[in-house]
Formats: sequence, C-alpha cells, structure tokens
Amino acid sequence: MDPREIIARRAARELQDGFYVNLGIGIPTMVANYVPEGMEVILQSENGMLGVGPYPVAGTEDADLVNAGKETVTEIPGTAYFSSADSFAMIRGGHVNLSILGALQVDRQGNLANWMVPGKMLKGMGGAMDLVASARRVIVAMEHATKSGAPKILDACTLPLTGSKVVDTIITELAVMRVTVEGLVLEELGPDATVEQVQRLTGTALIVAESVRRMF
Amino acid sequence: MDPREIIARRAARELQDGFYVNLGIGIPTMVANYVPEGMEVILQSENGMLGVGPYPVAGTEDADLVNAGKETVTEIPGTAYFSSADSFAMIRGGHVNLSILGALQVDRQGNLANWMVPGKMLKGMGGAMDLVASARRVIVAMEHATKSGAPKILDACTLPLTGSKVVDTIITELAVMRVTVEGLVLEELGPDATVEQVQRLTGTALIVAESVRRMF
Amino acid sequence: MNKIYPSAEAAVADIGDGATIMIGGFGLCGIPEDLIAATVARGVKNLHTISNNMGVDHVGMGLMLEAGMIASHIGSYVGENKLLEEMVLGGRLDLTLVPQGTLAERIRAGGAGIPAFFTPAGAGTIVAEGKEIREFKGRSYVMEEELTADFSLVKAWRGDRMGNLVYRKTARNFNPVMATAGRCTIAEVEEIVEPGELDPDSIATPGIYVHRVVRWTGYEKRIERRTVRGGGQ
Amino acid sequence: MNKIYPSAEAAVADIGDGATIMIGGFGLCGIPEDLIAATVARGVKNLHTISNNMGVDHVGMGLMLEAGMIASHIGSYVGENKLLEEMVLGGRLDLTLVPQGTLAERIRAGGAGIPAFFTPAGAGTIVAEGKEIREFKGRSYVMEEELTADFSLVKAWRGDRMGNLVYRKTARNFNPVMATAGRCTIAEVEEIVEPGELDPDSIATPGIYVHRVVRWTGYEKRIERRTVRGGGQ
Repeated sequence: MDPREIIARRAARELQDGFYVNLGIGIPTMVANYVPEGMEVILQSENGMLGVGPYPVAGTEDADLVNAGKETVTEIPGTAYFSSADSFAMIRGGHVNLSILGALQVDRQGNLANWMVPGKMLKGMGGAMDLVASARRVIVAMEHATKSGAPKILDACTLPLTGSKVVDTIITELAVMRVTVEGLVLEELGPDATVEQVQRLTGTALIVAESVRRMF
Repeated sequence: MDPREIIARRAARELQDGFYVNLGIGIPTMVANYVPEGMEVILQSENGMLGVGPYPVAGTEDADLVNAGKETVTEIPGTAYFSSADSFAMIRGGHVNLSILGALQVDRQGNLANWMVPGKMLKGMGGAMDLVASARRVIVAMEHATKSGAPKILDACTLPLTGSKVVDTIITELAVMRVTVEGLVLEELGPDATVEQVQRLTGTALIVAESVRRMF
Repeated sequence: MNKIYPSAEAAVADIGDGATIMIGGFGLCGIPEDLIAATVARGVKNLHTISNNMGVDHVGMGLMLEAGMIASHIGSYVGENKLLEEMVLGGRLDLTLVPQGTLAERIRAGGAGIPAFFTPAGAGTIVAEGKEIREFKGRSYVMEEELTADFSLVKAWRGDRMGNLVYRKTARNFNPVMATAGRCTIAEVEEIVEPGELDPDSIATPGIYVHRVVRWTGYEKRIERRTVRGGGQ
Repeated sequence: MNKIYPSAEAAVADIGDGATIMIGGFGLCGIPEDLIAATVARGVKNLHTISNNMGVDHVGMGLMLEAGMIASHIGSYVGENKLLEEMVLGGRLDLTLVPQGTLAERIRAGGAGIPAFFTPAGAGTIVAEGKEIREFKGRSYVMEEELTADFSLVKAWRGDRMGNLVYRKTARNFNPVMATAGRCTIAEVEEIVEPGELDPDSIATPGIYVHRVVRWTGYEKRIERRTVRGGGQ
C-alpha cells in the first residue's frame, strides 16, 4: 500500500457515525475516500460549507462550489452554506468533532507546526490555527519522516507553531501515537513497521504501549 | 393638535430620504405616520427586521410578524429578516442612521433614563441601551413634563441611566432642544409655547438660540 | 443521521434539576411552546433560564414561572409580569437584566468560542458596575462574557433529520443564536422535510448545531398585541 | 432608494490614494472581478487591502499587486504568489498574516461595533506576540481588535436597488462579513432583481450595509483547482 493510503485509511477509522469533520489539504482530504460503508460523516469546509460531497463529474464543475483547498466539489442532500465568519464561529465554538490535518512537525507535548518555514516561501496559516485551537479532537495525519528520513516528530518543534498543545493523536504510515502528559505513546504499528524502526525515525523517546497492535 | 401628534409630526421632520431608522415604543412609533410624501425611510425593528410596513389589514395578522413592541406589522418589498444577534450587530455597528425613543428623564449632558424606576415594577431595558449607545443620532421624543407638571428635562438624571451622553436632540410638544457641551439649546417652540413656559417646565437652564423658530 | 425525536416529552427527558436552559423567542413570537410544556410536565426544579422575555400569565415561560421551577433568569425584558416581580422581591428568583444586544451577543459568543468581547451598550450605567471598562479610540466599552447552556430549546419553521433549520419572519429572533450555544439543542419545528429540500443557501441554522428535532403539535400561535390598520385604509 | 450604479468604474470613482479596501472572495471563488479591474484602471496608489487571499498571477488581486498599488495587506493565505513574496522581502509591501477565523471575526467585529474580542486561535504562537493574553476558565486567549475599511468590494449573486444581497454556494465566504465593515460597501452582482423578489427570510446581506450595487459584465468565473471524479465513478 502507498504510505499516503495507509495513513488515510487508518485515520478514517477514527471517524464515528454522525461526526462533523474538517479535513485539511493533502492526505487528510483522502480520508474521505475511506469512510466505512454505512457510516454518515459530515464534512465541514472552512470557506463556508457543511456537507461537502465528492468531486464533480467532469463537465459539471461549478466555480462557485469549492472546498478550502479551492478544489471543485459537490453538495449532498442537507448541505448548508454560510459566511466565513459563521464558519469559524462553528469551528471556534467547538462544534466540529474532529479536525484531521497535516504537519511539518509535531512534538511530544502536542505542539504543532505546519504553516511556516523561515526563509522559505511565504504562505500563511489559513484556517489551521483556528482549527487546531478549537476542534474537539485534532489528529495529525502525515508521513512519519521527511523524504530524506529526518524526523518530523520531535521533543520540541523548531518551526513556528500553529498551535500549542493541540494535537491528540498522530497517525503516520508507520505508527499511531497518542499525546499524553508523559509523552507520545506508541499504540499501533503500520503494516510492516517495527518498534525499532519507528523509534529510529522519531526525534523523541516513544513510550511503547503494553499491547502494541497492528493498524490493520 | 394632540401633544403626542405634535411630537411625532415634528420628529418626522428629522427624517431624510434613504434613512434607516429605529423607532421606540409609543410616540416614536407614531413618527412613521408622518413620513413626508415621496420620502423613503426604512424602519429597523430590533427583534430582527429591516423594512417594517404598516399594521396589517384586520384578518391578515401574522403571529410570526411583529415589531419590537410585539405589535403585528407587515412587510414591504425589500424587507429582510435576521436573528437578534445580527440585528444588534447592525445597531451596535452604527448602521442605523437615527434612533427615536421615549424617556423618563433626559439631562443637559444628554444622559438618558428610560428603563427603570426604583421601587416600581421591574421591566428591563430591552434593546434601549444598545440603541442609544450606537445609533448615529439619538432623538428623544416625549411629552415635555410629567402629567403632574414635574420636569423630565433636568440638570442631571436622578433615575438609573440607559445611556451616558447619548442624546443629540430632544423633541417635545413645547420645544426642540439640542444637546451641546454648554447645555441644552432651545431651538424651536411648539405651536403655542413660549420661552418662559418651556423654561418653567424644564429642570435645567436652557440656552435660548438667537433665532428661536416655531416648529411648524 | 436521524435527529428526529418522537415527541417533545422524549426530547426533553434528560433535562434535570439545576440545568441551565436557553429558550428562544421574542415575547410570544417564535417560542417553543411544546418543549416548554414538556419541560413543565417533567416537574424539574432550580432551572437557570436564559431568554429575552419571560412569557405572560399562563403562556410560554409564564408556565415555568408559575410551576416554580425557575431559580434564576437572565433576560432583557420581563415586562408586565407580576408573579416574576413578587418572586424577585421575595428572594425566590434571581433575576439578571442584560441589554438585549448584549444578551444576543453573549449567546453568539458562547456558541462561537469567544469567551469575552467589548460593547458600548451600558457603559456609564449600572449595567457596567463591577465589569471591566476599557477605552478604544476614546470611547468607553464594557467587557461582557459568553453565555452557554446545557439545553437550548428553539422554535423553527422547517427542519430536516440532519438538524438543518429555517425560520419564518420575525419568529427567527433569538432562536438561531441560542441554537449555537446549547450543549444539547432541541428544535421544535412546524414541518419536517427531507434533507435537500431546504435551499442550502438559505439554511439559517446548519445541522451541526442541532441535536434533536421534534415536530410541533400544531397549536395556535399567540399574538401579544393585535394591531391592525384603521378601517378606511 | 436606488443604489444601482451604471458601471464598476462609476462605483469606484471616489476610491483615492491611501484608501483601506476590503475585497471579498476565497481564492478566486466569489471575487468582485469587475470592481477590482475598475480599481486597477483608476491607477490609485498606496492602498491598504484586507482580503483572505491575494489572487494569482494576472487574476483577481494579482492585478492590483502587479499594478504596484498595494502598500499593505492583511490576509490569512497568500499561497504561491511569487511577486508578493519579492515585494514583502524587498520592503515594498507590508504583509500581516492573520488566522483565517480571526480575520473573519475581526471584520465581523468591525461591522458589529465590537472593538475587541478574545479568541483561542494563535495562543502560544508568534501570532500572539505583542497582544494581550488572558485566561478564561484556565485556557489562554488572545485579544484581537476589529477591522474596518473605507471601501468594501463584494461579489454577490443577486441584489436589488435597496442593496439586499444573496450569495451562491461557497462564493459567499468573506463577502457578507466584509459588506458589514465598509464605510462604503460596493456590491457587484450577477443579476439585479426588483425589491421583494428576494425571499425576505433568505437575504444574507440586508440593504442597510450596501451603498452601491453594480451589475457584473458577465465574465467567466475562474476555477483554481479543477478536480473531478475518476472516470468509472
């Protein structure tokens, strides 16, 4: 399995029937493809939409209907549109059950950095700071290490933070880790991963749960 | 002319074409009857309506369509409904050109008391505090003195205030007075009123404008 | 996802003693009469209510007041409510009067995750006493804090099983704001429609805010002040 | 009451050098293209812009950027905008990045007469530096102040001569919020209808907020990322 698919597939298991979920750009968006059969999950998009449907059939794209990644999407029966202020009132008010987003770095305290690399192209934080500060639960879904094998899961983030102590769970192609006051607890291993491999690619000491399971 | 009619008729002259106006309960509500021919004035009602129309024809009353005085009203072409939060965002944001309301007391500094008489029936301030704090212009439209002839226009209000330094103009059946830093300036006299009479029924020294005019 | 409950009684069955409850409506316009009646029937005590008004004799929240189930109330106008006054003066009910716009904004803030904000309403009056006052651009503002509730009882016109709601005319008032601020929001609707029937551009309360939907019993809506045009007009 | 202007050029004719301008839209969705083009054509300088994004090359606010008319910008995401980066690094444009929800709420506050409020977004990050931090119920919040503008340029779907507006799908985004915060709000609409044609329960922007209405020229709306379903689905 493609690492991104492993991550998205595993993250989808965190969904529950009736959940309202905000998915970030990239791997998190892919989570929508793995919603278990028969489960109803409503996607919130911070540009002002509740009830995001799949991508449109070619030829039916609507320039007025995009998600927060500016991708063309569709509506579902029961979709509602609202303003950006109302959308972030919804987010800030803690009404979104779960926010899944990517990261450049996460650390053992649940600090998250995903918006800025000093000296690199200016982008901006978009809605990420609002989302991580207020969703009831925040899951980081990302590849475990950088392309060159450098750890992204650290003792302490070195990049400017998106949120302080905001992450609940980290899901990578190699592991599922829970943020606790003692540090990161390794709870599950990816299809072919070993504890040693995960620890080697992680920049902070992991607490290995008594019963580490396989993801799938 | 009935004193209340004099007041409402004179207050209506403060309206301008295209104004958005909030009218309080009682005499202020009567102002709507005297909007000059050809002038378009849009009435805001703080329970969530812009574009309040006249009372309904008997038999067409709608329980879902009331003004802030809980009276049945009608809509006009272009009416918009919104929530109480949106209504007061509109008021607080200074988008209402003019607020006309009644008073128990007003003083020379433009302080207004119209919501509470200690020891009397509890009522509550409703939206009055928000309106007087934020409308671009606040006019008090009221009978000049109490039924027993006691002044309501004073050096300093003795009742709990609705707003501090909020009133711009006072219109009674006897006079039009403008609030200035020097005190209340008597600018116009009611149909049969004299300067002496107005001063006698007023609890603060009035500054008589150089050219006191008749209201009508 | 089906948020529809079979009855008002079932929808309010877990409202317990001491709960904080927001109740929508302006005067008697847009009040959730069935939900109020079902709450009264439950006979719970020591409720903390938040509502712009307090009903009138034997109608709306007047029924809750008469049942002696309200320990404290936050509102902006309690009008000609003799029993309320007696209870307040007798120390049996703790009443807090709040400017109407401040009330609406405190509730919005509660739903929107904003713990406090500044407003000019009430600056220089007894409403500001004991509160932080701050100047911005030379003008005084009062700091006001958010309001939330265990339950919000709201009245809408149409709703679907996902909790999407639309309101009718001025019966909207406090209902959509309170819908956002209840940990459990229960909506009484006149008509239940299928998801997709409500225009997505016109949904006033997106379903995320609503936990339970109940169809009203079709009672006659009350008019507080019936005003009509003069005969000749 | 007739707020309709004959053209975008006429509607923006009094935007002067140094003006603060809010511009609606999310990415290229729901941007007032004609009003932007007319503003660019005026050739004014030193504008202070507030907008969630900054367009892309040769489209939307990208045109204003390329015309060298922007002195400062407040937004949440400027994406892959090479020219903007050069200008910022070269000290020719003052950029302030704000969390998107904070941006939306600061604009709402500006329209709603709320000078400041507290939000959890950005607490413990560089966004909070230099700002007041306060704890409510054991959690840290940042105090953020309102934003207003001399002009708000917004894009709506339908509007009437009284300034009432409705929006279409996600083209709504920042437009209704910014409409409330401009001292002069100019709306570009696809269709002008008669007062009363818009459903009074569904008007997203009541006319009180809108000072000028212009009919668009009927340009083709841009799609930033055209994504479609796989062939077999």
